[in-house]
Amino acid sequence: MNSAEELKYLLPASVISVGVQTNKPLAVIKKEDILQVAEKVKEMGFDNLSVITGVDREDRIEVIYNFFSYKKKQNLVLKAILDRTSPSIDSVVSFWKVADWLERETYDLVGIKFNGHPNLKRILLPEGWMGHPLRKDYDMSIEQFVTVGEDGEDIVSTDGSNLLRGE
Amino acid sequence: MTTNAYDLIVAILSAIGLYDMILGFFQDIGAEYVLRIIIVLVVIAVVVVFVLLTVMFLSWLERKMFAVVQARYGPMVTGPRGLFQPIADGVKLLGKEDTIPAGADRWIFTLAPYIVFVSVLLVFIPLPFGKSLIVSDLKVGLLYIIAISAITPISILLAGWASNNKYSLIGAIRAVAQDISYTIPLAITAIAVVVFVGSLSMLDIVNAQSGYWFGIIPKWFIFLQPLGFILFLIACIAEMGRIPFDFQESEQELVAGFFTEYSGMKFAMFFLAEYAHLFAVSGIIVTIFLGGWNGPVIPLIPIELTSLVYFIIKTYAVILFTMWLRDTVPRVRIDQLLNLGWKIMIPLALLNLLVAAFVVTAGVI
Amino acid sequence: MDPVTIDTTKIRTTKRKPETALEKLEDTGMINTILAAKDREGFILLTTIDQFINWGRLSSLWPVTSGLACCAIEMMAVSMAHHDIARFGMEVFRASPRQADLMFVAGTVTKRMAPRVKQLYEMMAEPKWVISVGSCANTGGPYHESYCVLKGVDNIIPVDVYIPGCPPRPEAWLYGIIQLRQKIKNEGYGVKWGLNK
Amino acid sequence: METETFLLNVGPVHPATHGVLRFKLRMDGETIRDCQIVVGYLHRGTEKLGEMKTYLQFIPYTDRLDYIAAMPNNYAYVRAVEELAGIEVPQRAEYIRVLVMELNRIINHLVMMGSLLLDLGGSTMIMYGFRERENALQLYESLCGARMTFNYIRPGGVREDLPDGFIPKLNEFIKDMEKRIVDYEELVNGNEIFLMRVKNIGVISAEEAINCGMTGPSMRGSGVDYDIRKEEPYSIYPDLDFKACMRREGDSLARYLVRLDEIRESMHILKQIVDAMPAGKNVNQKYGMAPNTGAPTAVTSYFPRIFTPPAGEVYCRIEAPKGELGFYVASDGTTKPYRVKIRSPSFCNLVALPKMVEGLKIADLIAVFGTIDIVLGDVDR
Repeated sequence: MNSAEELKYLLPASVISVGVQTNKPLAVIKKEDILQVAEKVKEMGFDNLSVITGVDREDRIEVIYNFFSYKKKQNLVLKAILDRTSPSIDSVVSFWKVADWLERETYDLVGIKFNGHPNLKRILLPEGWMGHPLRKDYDMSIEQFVTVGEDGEDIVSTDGSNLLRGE
Repeated sequence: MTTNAYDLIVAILSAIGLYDMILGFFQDIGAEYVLRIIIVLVVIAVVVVFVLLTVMFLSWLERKMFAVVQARYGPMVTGPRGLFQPIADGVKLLGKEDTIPAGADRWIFTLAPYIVFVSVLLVFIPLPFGKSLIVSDLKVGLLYIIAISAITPISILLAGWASNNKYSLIGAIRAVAQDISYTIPLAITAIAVVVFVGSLSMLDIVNAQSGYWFGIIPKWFIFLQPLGFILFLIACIAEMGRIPFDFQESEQELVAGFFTEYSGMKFAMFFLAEYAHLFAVSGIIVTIFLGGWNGPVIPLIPIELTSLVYFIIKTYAVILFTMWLRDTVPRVRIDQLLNLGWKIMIPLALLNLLVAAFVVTAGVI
Repeated sequence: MDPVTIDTTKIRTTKRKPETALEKLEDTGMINTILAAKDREGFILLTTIDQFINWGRLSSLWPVTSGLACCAIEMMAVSMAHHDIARFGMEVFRASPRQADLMFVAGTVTKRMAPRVKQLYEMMAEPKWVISVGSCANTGGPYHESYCVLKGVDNIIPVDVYIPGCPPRPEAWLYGIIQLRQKIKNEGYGVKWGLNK
Repeated sequence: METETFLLNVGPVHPATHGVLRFKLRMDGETIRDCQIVVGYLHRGTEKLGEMKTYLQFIPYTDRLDYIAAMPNNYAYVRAVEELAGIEVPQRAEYIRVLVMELNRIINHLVMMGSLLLDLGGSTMIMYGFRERENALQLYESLCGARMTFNYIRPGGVREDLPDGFIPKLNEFIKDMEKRIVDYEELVNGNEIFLMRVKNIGVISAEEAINCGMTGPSMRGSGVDYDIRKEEPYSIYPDLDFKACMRREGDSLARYLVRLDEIRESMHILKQIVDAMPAGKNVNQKYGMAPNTGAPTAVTSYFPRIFTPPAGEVYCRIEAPKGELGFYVASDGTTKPYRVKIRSPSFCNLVALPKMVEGLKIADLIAVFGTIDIVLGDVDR
């Protein structure tokens, strides 16, 4: 029994299906039960949250968690499916601290809201950036510019005249 | 018998038979004091030019030494082996825009670098470069040097405060904390030497170190007070603010420390002051502990010349040591430095003084 | 207005009244005594001062410590033992832009970094030069299509020398530095006033 | 005593931030009360570019993530693609790949050691580190023509076979390094001031390190005996004899020493590879390039012009010099990846930093930050 099946056995109501992500056990879970699942996963010994990935599948948004257990040397992949218009899922920061930045990054680039995150702000792009670049419908033709305000924080605008050199 | 540079100039002029003529001319117009002023000005000019040339050479030497330790060549293109590099730096810095930050205190900002430089130059007054080669042999020479050195942190604080920059201010506060905690062991160790000599005059200190024990060991205070020498050396390096104690300008923490906002000629002043300070302090270490200008007397060559050579050689030995130190060790932390200063150096310096006083009182030497 | 026909023979023969100081000197014939060598036609005093100041400037280019991306590693490599820009007196990397003369824009200038790069440039004291290093700083390079990369640092600050490469080899850096030295050599007040060519 | 705290902004252009990172520090005099890290000044949109380029075109972009050690980036991405498309790799190619990756590990650790010492004020070590790095780069140059951004590892193998005289030069390099590493120990490890600065600074426990997502040498400095090369072996690592270097103290010194030991281990691995290098093709016939004859004609590539791995997704991770480097690649059966996600070690290692430096002096921030060993290209991507 691999770790995904074990999870399915422990939480039959939360796990929708079990599969593989190219030789790593994968469990598709209900997005409402993420906290419950996270608690169970942590109990199972998965102490390392490797990465959180958000994928825009055009009709839905997938969020994928890759776990690893240093004790058992096992992998586990969780996948939750969110609706595309307002993707949101509960934050797992309380279980894994690294999720703090990983979730912020996913929010920044894919636009998934993590409820209960202590500081859900953009991390790689400046605050105020329009759109989430890794969405498939992100408009690359809009040029956005960043200037620095009095307090040293970034100000985003589509007008680069303050920044660009005049002739 | 000449005692200082003024007398030496008079003696030289007399020897070639010009002095009486010049003196006569000035006596005729009833302005003898003008001649004295002129001679003093000549002495000052010679010292300042000598110091500035040394400073330029030192900045080249440091870069070259740095390069040699790091398996590089260092400056090569500007002049033979890059020897004109300091001149190029000077020309460039002279022509550079002099920025004053918007929130700065303009007067203090402008004043601070000059105070630093002048206070360093003043240290050279009682420093004997050689026999008779001394601007003025003050009776309180050592005290004077310690007192003048204490001006530097004040001007650094001025610079840091006036810059209106947090890095500058932190650097300045560090410099003050460092200087206060290291001037004390510095002074106490110096007193231990004064106990032996019985005088604060630099000339007396040098004269006390002439001669040999058992015919071979020179009577330098480094052999009498090895602990005192080490303490004095560490305290001096800390006072100069060089690695491993360069907190005031530690680049990786505070960008450029107290002179972060300075550019052009004002920055050059700090730059010059740093190397002038290095030279002055090395000279003081040599004078107090390494026998000053004392050395074997060579017949036929005037002692004024040989003593100057001995002094320069010894001073450069100390300078090269501090440069070598800079190349090889990292920087300590500010609280570790203060711990070292207050908890180790000061008790040891007091112990050193106690032993010195005991030895002198008991009349062993 | 009617087109003006120019009688070239007339222009050649007519002697204009001397106006500038240089022309007056030429008129009196004194110019030959104080002119510099023929290949450097100019006012000898200004030429000499210019040459001296430019020599000082080009011999002590202190770069500001600012690496942006990949090229910054090659910037370190250039200043290290093998390539050693210290030979030009350039190893004095100043962390404070006030004391620096030269900025290497070494790496990708992102939209977010662009205002900071501009600010850094503005903080530097005149005279100052900029070398744009690597494809990213020159044009955007491999990241030209990216949504958050500035397409060339010359959009925001004037650039003196461009060094291509991704990242440029240290030899290319050295060549770029030599080009900049050449450029500085031909600057000066004399040039500005039209006295030196 | 109550004192007023003030905000100190370090970066994005600052000598100690190794690039364009920014710390917002709340300072109480010299003591850090709160540290906030602002990243993203080098965000270049690599992941979006991954969706816009074909599988082969994206390999050069991976070079520019961790630009100090680019080979492992190449490898991690290529391996993800290989797993996705089920491409076989010849044994010789795997040996060459591990060879270049371990060489890169040495380079990375040399640069890290040098910049740590530079940040602490000792500027000589970095010169020595870069001197040896330059020798290694010459090896790379003979291999693929590039110094830093190699674009060398390709699906199915490596771009070109080892050139003539590579192995003797490598042996020379290893022999030289063995002597040099003793010098480094003498210069650095025995230095009292260095020990004063890094001992018991920035201590982090094993549990905390794991929870904060630390990986690689930084985590092994805290006493977690875990190395992906050992525990989840890939490539030819199962055949090699090496050990995961580990220290228990969890302070800056431990993290530094782990890296010093790793240089030794990597040299040990290199020696084994040199001895056991098999003959054969350097690339899977279907995907390789025609041997370069030196003629100035275009190089013929056998790589399929339309390369479409089957639809699916894969997360592949390796032990890069800085920690766990993972590539998530999703394919929808077209010529371009549907989604590329990079799990970069530097990004995750930074999460723990604010906790590690709280209550320390500003000078310690640099001592701790230097031993975490990040590269901004890897953090911001």
